[in-house]
Amino acid sequence: MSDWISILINASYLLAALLFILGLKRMSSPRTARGGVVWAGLGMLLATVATFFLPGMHNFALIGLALVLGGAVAWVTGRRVAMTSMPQMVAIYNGLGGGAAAAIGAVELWRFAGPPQGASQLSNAALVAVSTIALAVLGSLIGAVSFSGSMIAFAKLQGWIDRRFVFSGQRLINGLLFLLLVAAGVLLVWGQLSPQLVIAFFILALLLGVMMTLPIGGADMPVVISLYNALTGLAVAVDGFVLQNEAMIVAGTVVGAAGTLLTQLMARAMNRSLGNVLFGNFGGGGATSEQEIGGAQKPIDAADAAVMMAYAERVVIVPGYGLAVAQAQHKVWEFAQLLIQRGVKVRFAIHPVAGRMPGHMNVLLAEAGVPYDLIADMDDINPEFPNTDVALVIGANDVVNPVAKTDPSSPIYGMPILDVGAAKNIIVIKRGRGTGFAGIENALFYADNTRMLFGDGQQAVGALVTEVKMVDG
Amino acid sequence: MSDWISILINASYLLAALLFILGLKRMSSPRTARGGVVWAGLGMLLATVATFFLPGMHNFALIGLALVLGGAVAWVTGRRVAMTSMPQMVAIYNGLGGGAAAAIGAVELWRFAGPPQGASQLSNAALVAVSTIALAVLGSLIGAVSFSGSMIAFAKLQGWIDRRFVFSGQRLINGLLFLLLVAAGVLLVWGQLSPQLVIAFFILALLLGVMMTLPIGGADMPVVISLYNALTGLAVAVDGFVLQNEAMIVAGTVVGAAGTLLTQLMARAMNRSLGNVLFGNFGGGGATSEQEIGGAQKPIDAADAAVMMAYAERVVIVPGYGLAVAQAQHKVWEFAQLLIQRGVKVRFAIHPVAGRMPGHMNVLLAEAGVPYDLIADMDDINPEFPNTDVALVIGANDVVNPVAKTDPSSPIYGMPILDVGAAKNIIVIKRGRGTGFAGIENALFYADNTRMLFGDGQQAVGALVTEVKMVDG
Amino acid sequence: MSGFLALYIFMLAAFTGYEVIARVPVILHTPLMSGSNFVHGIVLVGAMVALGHAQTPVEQAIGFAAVLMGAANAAGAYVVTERMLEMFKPSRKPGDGA
Amino acid sequence: MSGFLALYIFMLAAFTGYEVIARVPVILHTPLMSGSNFVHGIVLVGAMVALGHAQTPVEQAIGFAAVLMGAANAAGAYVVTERMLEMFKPSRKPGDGA
Ligand SMILES: NC(=O)c1ccc[n+]([C@@H]2O[C@H](COP(=O)([O-])OP(=O)(O)OC[C@H]3O[C@@H](n4cnc5c(N)ncnc54)[C@H](OP(=O)(O)O)[C@@H]3O)[C@@H](O)[C@H]2O)c1
Ligand SMILES: NC(=O)c1ccc[n+]([C@@H]2O[C@H](COP(=O)([O-])OP(=O)(O)OC[C@H]3O[C@@H](n4cnc5c(N)ncnc54)[C@H](OP(=O)(O)O)[C@@H]3O)[C@@H](O)[C@H]2O)c1
Repeated sequence: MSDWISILINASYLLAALLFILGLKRMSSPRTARGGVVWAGLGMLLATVATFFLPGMHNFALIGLALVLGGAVAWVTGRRVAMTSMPQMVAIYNGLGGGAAAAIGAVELWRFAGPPQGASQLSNAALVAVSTIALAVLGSLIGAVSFSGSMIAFAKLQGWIDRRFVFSGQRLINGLLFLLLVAAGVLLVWGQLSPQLVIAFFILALLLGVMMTLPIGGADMPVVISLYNALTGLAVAVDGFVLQNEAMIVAGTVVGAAGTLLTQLMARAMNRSLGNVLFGNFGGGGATSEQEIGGAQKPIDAADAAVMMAYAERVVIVPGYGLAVAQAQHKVWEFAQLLIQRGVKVRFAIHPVAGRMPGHMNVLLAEAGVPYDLIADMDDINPEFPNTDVALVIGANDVVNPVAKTDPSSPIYGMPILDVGAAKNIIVIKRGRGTGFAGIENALFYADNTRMLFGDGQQAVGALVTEVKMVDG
Repeated sequence: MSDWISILINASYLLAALLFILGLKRMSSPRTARGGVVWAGLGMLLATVATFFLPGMHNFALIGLALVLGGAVAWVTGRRVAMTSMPQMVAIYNGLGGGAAAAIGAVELWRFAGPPQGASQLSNAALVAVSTIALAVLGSLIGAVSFSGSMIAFAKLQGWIDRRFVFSGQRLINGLLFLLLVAAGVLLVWGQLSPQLVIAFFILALLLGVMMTLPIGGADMPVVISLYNALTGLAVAVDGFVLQNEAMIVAGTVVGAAGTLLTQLMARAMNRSLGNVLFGNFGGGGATSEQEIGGAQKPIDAADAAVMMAYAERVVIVPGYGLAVAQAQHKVWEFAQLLIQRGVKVRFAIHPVAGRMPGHMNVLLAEAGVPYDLIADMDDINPEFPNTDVALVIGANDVVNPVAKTDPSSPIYGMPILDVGAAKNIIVIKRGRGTGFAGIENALFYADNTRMLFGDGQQAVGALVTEVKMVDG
Repeated sequence: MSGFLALYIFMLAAFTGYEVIARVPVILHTPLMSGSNFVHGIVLVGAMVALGHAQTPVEQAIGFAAVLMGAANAAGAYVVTERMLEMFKPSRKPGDGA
Repeated sequence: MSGFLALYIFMLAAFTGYEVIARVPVILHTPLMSGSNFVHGIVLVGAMVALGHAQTPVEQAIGFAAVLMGAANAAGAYVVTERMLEMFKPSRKPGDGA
């Protein structure tokens, strides 16, 4: 293996690390985000190709086969899956990354645990530094937990597991499991490196990931996935130290740190603490703290609603989870365009936790082609509601619930909300009297200036489109 | 030297690097800035103490003497110097750092160039890697340029050199100087490592720093100092590679990068490009593009001005370079407090380039004790001028000159300005009809709603204080 | 690599990762999560090394699984991220609606 | 230290330095310049090493100058930065003036 090949390989890894960092940087700003993933992708390509030229590599056929197989299946699945299933896809790919990290650790541990190779009389374990074994154990542990935890998260989001799985003494059992794992890890590092123990260690680690994730509600999954994402990054970095591969160390650590921050940001945007998500109770179950609300919901029909908006000066559209369920984003944009053509000033107001994942609404609206300068976030739009003629709420509930400001006993108390009530008129599209994620009543729907347009989101907006077209004949 | 001592030393360096980064991070936010320098200081202490315990160190008496001497003189000078001289102090300490970096390179080069030591028959140069010599040359070059350049910057700010030093063919000569330096550097790296050449190399490098800085106007010095600051950081990092000291590498590189960004930010805040600062013409000289302005300046006396403000609802104070010259910051704050006690809403409006260094006005007002929520920056205050009863301009000129918006031929055209003219009344304190840094007339002073309160800033504001106290008897 | 150098790299990479995304707006949370998910797909490189040096059949089997999963991580996360970000088209300045 | 490790550290430290101060407001430009001026006072450590290993009188003389200048850089920049930042007192919320 000549010297300049090794320089080229190392340079490729360095460049890949640089491209990853620049890619992430670009991905964190809307204007450059699309290019970001391409940069990172180039880095990945470079690093992968370079790896084939590393000295002392064997099993090229196997590598190529696994590469093509794994890559092709994931690529096709990723292309095909519906936009609304994105969170679970992130979960599954992240889990696979964790699995790969665990498997790398497993290969190393297995080798260390195996019979002496070559002429040496010493066991393999005696030939490697304690720190290397410790790192391999750590990488395996984190990777395996991330693997099984992500798989459970996937199953929950996919609807395969639809209840939280809680029983008394759960924390105690998880604690014991963790202690057992630590004990097994310590034994592995200090001398007892046998194949049996390695297997037991991995089983325990996989179990821990499952047990940790089962009690968490489906709606908290985005935060949990982000956490496992950070953990996988960490596992990759640790494996990088074992294999002395700087690109892995840098990329893994960067993801570990960025992922940790992102997890905190996500939890904060949902007004939850991370501890609350992992060990709390609220979430997914639906705490019902029903209250009596005076007045009645006043219905409106599509024709009246359409006329009201067609002649309004300013309309703000507030999309929520129901819009995503009804897949009404394209219809809504069609409707908004009709209004804009009539000279109405239309904006979309997005609450940070509208929908079921951070950025959920933005992604859907973007998919439908809504330009992002029509999209306003909460802080920008709230002062403008008093000047708004009609606020059109489509399948949103919790994020416009004034109880968050008024009732300290409410589960969403303290969460900032969209100030829809300040608009001159409010039209709410939903199917019936169903509550939202937090399972509580909403006084807004009973307000004097609110009219309910009952129906599935897609159909109701479709009706609005038809009616608006008829306004001028 | 036992193993754990070396671990302790390395851990100290690592911790120092961490503290430097955290310190810089804190220093870049107003609320945490004060703590930031303490963190960095602890890191420095730790690193310095640890260095005494490095293996193979000699000359402890000399080290201690130089440490105490250099440290004590700089400490006392830094404590005593007037707040207005801060920029030149930064220049001089930065220059000394560059000098230290150059001297480190010199020691190494001198050793490589010297006669064989010990039993070896080879010259010393033959024993070190080419890359090490190259790095030592690079570190010396950057350090020496930063040293002599900073010293010139110091002399300019201190007023010892008060003209720009420009002659025709200057760029050509500087270019030749640079080529000579590169040639000498290449010779040093490839084999011709003689003491004579080392000396010549340093003389050339010092000369380049001088020649580069002489033509730049005094008013651009903050940007230039920031640039030399980044260069010193780079030199330190390069020396760190030569000495294999990670703390130097990390701290130096961090400063190099942060300093480069800071230089750009500073230049941008002054509405200049870096190239313009280094090779441009405007700056310090005072381009005079006098224009005829209709009307006359209408004077006002202190008593009338005081009454006007005492009964105003909103007053915005706009400080400028003249305030710094007159050292009027304490008096101004005294005056503002009197108004506030009377129920007047007072704010200070700071233009990014008011004064002669970025943040100049903020530093002065902070020194006088003005709480920083009374201080508004340009973008925040500009929309409020129409609701302002009195705008009190103290020793500011260019930053309130409307010509920046109207006359494309003006040297400050395009610079965003404080919209003082929109206020109901404007009172301007200045000594006479002197122009500001850009040397141009200001139509604001001739406007119908502007009154001139002529006098030295300190005295004029003092008179205002007296008069306001008399308003209610 | 000496232990201390490793720690320096770890520390600096952590700062870099943290600071580089510190200003991400809420709307990019999910795409960025997916994007960083893609970046740790570099685990593929480690998996290739592990399989490339595997000797016994057991090692080969685990190594094969590692490459399979690593490749799926990288390829899948790339596609998904790209699809999400594709939707953040630069605005067409409708003007009349803003 | 291998050349590539050096490059990794250089790259990561550069990113860190750049990103860590990227959000500095204009009012802190000058104090931050002074603060980073202090941080490169770490050159003192290098100067001490150079003098500590100096053998000939010339080397000792240059080394002595290096430590002298390095110490002045560190001590002076610390004092100056501290004095500047001391003035950024947390607001006393005057309330009636804002
Ligand atoms: N964004 C995140 O990251 C995230 C993550 C986890 C949890 N959450 C939580 O999710 C909630 C989001 O609030 P949100 O206001 O967007 O939604 P929401 O409070 O869950 O309300 C959704 C509403 O949409 C209606 N709906 C459902 N299907 C519909 C359809 N096909 N057509 C029309 N309407 C339909 C439902 O009423 P009907 O049944 O009467 O139609 C329901 O009241 C918050 O509580 C937030 O904390 C958010
Ligand atoms: N901030 C930076 O980083 C920086 C750096 C370099 C250059 N600059 C440049 O400096 C200028 C700053 O603008 P500026 O409005 O603050 O200042 P300026 O335009 O320089 O005007 C200062 C005014 O203060 C008056 N003055 C001088 N001494 C005085 C005293 N003792 N008492 C009262 N008044 C006095 C002068 O008029 P009289 O002579 O009539 O009194 C003069 O018109 C800009 O052009 C900017 O580009 C800024």
